[in-house]
Amino acid sequence: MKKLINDPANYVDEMLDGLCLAHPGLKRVGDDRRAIARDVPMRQGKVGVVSGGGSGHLPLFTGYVGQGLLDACAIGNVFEGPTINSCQDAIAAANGGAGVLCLFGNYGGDKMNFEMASEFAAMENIETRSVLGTDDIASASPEEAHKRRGVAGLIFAYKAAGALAEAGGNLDAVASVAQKVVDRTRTIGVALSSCQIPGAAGPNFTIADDEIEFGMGIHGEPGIWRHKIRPADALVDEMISMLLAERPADASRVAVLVNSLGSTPFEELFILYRRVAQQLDAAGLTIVRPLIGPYVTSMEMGGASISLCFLDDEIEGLLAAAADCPFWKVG
Amino acid sequence: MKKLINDPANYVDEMLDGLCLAHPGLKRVGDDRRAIARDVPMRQGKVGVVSGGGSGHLPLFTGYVGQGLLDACAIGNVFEGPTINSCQDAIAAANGGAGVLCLFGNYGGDKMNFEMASEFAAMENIETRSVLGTDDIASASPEEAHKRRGVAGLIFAYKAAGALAEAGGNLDAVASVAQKVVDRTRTIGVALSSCQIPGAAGPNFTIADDEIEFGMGIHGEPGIWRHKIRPADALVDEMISMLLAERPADASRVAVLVNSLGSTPFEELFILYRRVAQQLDAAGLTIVRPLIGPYVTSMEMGGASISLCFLDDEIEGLLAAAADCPFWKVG
Amino acid sequence: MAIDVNTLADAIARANQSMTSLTDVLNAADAKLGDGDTGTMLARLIGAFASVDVRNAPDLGAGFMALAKAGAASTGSSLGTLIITAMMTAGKLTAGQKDMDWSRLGDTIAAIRDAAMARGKAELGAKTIIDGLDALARAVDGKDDPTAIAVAARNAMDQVLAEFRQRPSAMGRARMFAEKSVGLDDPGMLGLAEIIRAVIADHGATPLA
Amino acid sequence: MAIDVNTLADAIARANQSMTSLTDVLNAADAKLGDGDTGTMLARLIGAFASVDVRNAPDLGAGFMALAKAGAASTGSSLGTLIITAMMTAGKLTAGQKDMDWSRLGDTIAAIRDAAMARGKAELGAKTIIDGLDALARAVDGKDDPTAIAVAARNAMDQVLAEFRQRPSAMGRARMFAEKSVGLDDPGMLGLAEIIRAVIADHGATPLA
Ligand SMILES: Nc1ncnc2c1ncn2[C@@H]1O[C@H](COP(=O)(O)OP(=O)(O)O)[C@@H](O)[C@H]1O
Ligand SMILES: Nc1ncnc2c1ncn2[C@@H]1O[C@H](COP(=O)(O)OP(=O)(O)O)[C@@H](O)[C@H]1O
Ligand SMILES: [Mg+2]
Ligand SMILES: [Mg+2]
Ligand SMILES: [Mg+2]
Ligand SMILES: [Mg+2]
Repeated sequence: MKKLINDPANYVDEMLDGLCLAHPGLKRVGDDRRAIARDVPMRQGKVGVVSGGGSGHLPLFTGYVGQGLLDACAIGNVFEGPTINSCQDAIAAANGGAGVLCLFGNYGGDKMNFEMASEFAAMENIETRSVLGTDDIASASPEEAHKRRGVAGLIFAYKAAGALAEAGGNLDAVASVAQKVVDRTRTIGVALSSCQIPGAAGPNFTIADDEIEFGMGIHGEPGIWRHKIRPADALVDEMISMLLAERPADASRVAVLVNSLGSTPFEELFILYRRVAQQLDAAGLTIVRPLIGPYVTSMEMGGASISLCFLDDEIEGLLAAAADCPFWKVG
Repeated sequence: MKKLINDPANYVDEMLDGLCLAHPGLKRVGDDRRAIARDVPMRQGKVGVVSGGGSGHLPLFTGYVGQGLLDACAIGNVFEGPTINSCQDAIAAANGGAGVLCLFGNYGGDKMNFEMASEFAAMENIETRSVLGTDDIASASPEEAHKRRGVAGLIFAYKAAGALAEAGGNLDAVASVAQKVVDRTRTIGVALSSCQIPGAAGPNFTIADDEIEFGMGIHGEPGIWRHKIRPADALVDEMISMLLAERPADASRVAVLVNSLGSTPFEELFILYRRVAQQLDAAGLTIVRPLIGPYVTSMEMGGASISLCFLDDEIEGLLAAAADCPFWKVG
Repeated sequence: MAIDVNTLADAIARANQSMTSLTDVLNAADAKLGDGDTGTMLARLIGAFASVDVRNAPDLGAGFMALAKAGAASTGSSLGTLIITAMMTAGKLTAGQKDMDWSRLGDTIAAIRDAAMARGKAELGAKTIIDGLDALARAVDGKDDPTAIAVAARNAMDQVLAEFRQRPSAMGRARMFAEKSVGLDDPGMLGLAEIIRAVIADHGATPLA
Repeated sequence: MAIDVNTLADAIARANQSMTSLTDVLNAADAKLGDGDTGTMLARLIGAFASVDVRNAPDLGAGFMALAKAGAASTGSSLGTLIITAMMTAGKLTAGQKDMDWSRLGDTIAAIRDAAMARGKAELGAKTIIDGLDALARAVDGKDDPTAIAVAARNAMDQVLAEFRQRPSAMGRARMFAEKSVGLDDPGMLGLAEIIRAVIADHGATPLA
């Protein structure tokens, strides 16, 4: 797999340098500068919202640092969790004296590292809460929803938590709205082709020329089935019916994200979205603020995911609040 | 090449339906609905700005319909020009009684079709001007610049023409600023991997696993050389030096677009941008409003292009004016 | 005897019929250096022509114009637009006329050639459909017998293809690979030749040489 | 004779040396079902340890803490964080102490095992590095002679690897493929075993069975 890169060892640092040069509202912080923070000082009294994760998923994670979204973000090597230190750096950067919410995907390393970083933060009198994205319905049953991986739906939690923090919500309120969004967000993906870690000898996984894997994770974690490719509408129907099987009883409005995993072009996302809109309409759901594009990727992986965030009035209001980061602007 | 599509024969129509469902500010117009227009009525007395081209390049062309950008856009089948009728439909939709600028890429079919559509428009007393994007420096020598293909740099002309039309510029003024932007915009691309037309038996072109083609066009038109892949910085250096060889004497500020042709991820674009910024800085140029992302693609083609728009005060002001379309928001 | 809407409708029906086998041949010719769609595009365009009710057009000029209109809705390719230009040119020349003498065919094709040159900004000798039109116009010029016209047309097409095969392309996509185009037929010119062959097939004419 | 900063520094130097050959072995073990980076990650982490000036640490506890600190800056992987947890646990247990009796090694490893279980939310028996730590703690418990400890440690690691090889993984990435993991070593447990083997190599002990 060809890549437009220099030495793979410098991939993350050069990428972060480019990101901050292009978006002067972001800056690298910490000893090894593996956390991204906003270039404006943290507002005192505002709850901080941070995230973190491996590189290779842009716009996730660091791309969502911005007003009304994340205050800071720790970043690891490609598909590797951020270090404990980077997590600490992000928490420190987001500390405005009112506590910091750590909002990240449910992955072993990330969890441990934010946990340790939070213990260190506590020693410096920074209060933290952790909320984990667990939206990937392919990764565990509804009964074991807490074991699910966090994937594209995490950005709805960023948006809601970021908006409430901006509006002056306290730490518990921000954490609890983030948890509510996580609890009401579901994602399912389908992978068509692999990506490759810079410098690796080969692709992360292989998949036959005429096959797709339903439910595969954003690092190539195994999904639910691998079969011959089907028409887009049939795939969407299967995805939507799985997502709606977990529809909360009170939900009549829904935010939608049709996300490219990397190389799947806008054209195909719109073909998918057309059917998504038809199916949600048939299910009596009203779509609010659809997002279509590469929001959470795995470098050049082919495929797409569909995320539904089942709204209530509070979440809908928070998703509508003004926000501004390099990859997502509202209002 | 796998695609998330239904019947290839319905690719364009389903894509346009999805686009308009996702972005209710856009609507399909014309008998066969192969033109996209804004959902708000054309402001009387405002010059219309239209474009057109084949499908498969989203966000180009139709994605740039919006306030302060295009008023309407004709769209053809994948990598095929729009029909004469679609060009007429776009012109009609953008007619506010003050004339219409047709601003599109320098391709044979598109040129003929807009020319014929303009003749029909003239019969209905709609005055038109045509300005052609000719930014691809790989496609002809500076002496034959008028023969160059139009590629990613076209969006700077959209932005400037759209802003001046919005501000009340007359048809000649809008056409002449569009021409000035075209004259001051240069693009060079590098392709890593092919795309495939939906339904086609194979990819549009082939390229060895370790090779890249420098200067290839967005439909796979031949470039300048095909060699083993090189480090990103070395490629950027070659690209920038070719672009700066045509730097206007008066240019000290420059707008930059580092564009993904499709499957090249954001990470790599930022690695490229880092070097672009270093090199432009070394050349004494100040970067204004860099754009980094998939702005003009060829479906899943791998590779990237760099566009420079050498600014003057007028162009810089127009690029900064408020604009709002599904893929580009300013202000 | 003259050319009227029925002559036109018959010709289109035969051309459309011939596309069943021609589509792949022309795609293959275009795929050598171009994007491989000449056949598909021509099939779509002539299919659109075939669905026009030309026989009931008020006159020949209106018939041609109806074809131009159908074409304008169905193709965005260069070749397609040149063919639409051809229909409009013929339509203007025969506006309001029930029919046209066979003896005027040469002039009409010459006018089409000139209009296509103006539309495509193409020169003679660039190895495009226009060189085919030029050869055709010259071959039928001055003739008024349909069979003699058919024989001359067929021979002219064979000759112009053979003549240009060894020359480089200077227009269209193939111009990028000018040297490689030597030895290959231009897909647009080949399409014109094959369609003419199909249209005049029942005249039973055989090449002179 | 007791464990002091020099014992610690020597052990790290040997572990770091062993990574030259171990990196590929452990990557390969992880690549079977995981993402193939256990070796690379351990090499980076132990390399970071090796660049800490442990010999000049004020005491053993400070030495361990300095390692934890270096680790916290160099890895984001699950296994790495468990190892950092181990260093912090040992650091707390030996805080302010110049050295630690060999007889206390068993308790220290047991404490590390418990801390890692708490940190990783992992149970015993899940086929991870923690089962290796558990076997190790039990094997050296009550012993105070370094050579006897080395022999017991080496045997314990051979046995725990053999015992778990036939069991399915219930933690880490390999849990996704629980059945496929039967017959394979857990890369974390294998890494622990190989590093212990390298660290105690000059004790010349051979397995009992
Ligand atoms: N500007 C032009 N002038 C004359 N003929 C042209 C021109 N452009 C294309 N052609 C003709 O069209 C043919 C290609 O047709 P087609 O494959 O349908 O077009 P495209 O290149 O758009 O795919 C060429 O072989 C040539 O005969
Ligand atoms: N939660 C956990 N509890 C205990 N051990 C774990 C846990 N997660 C991972 N491990 C250990 O780490 C090893 C994998 O290490 P490594 O390859 O570095 O991690 P990653 O899966 O992040 O790439 C596993 O073989 C296992 O022994
Ligand atoms: Mg890993
Ligand atoms: Mg074509
Ligand atoms: Mg063609
Ligand atoms: Mg691993």
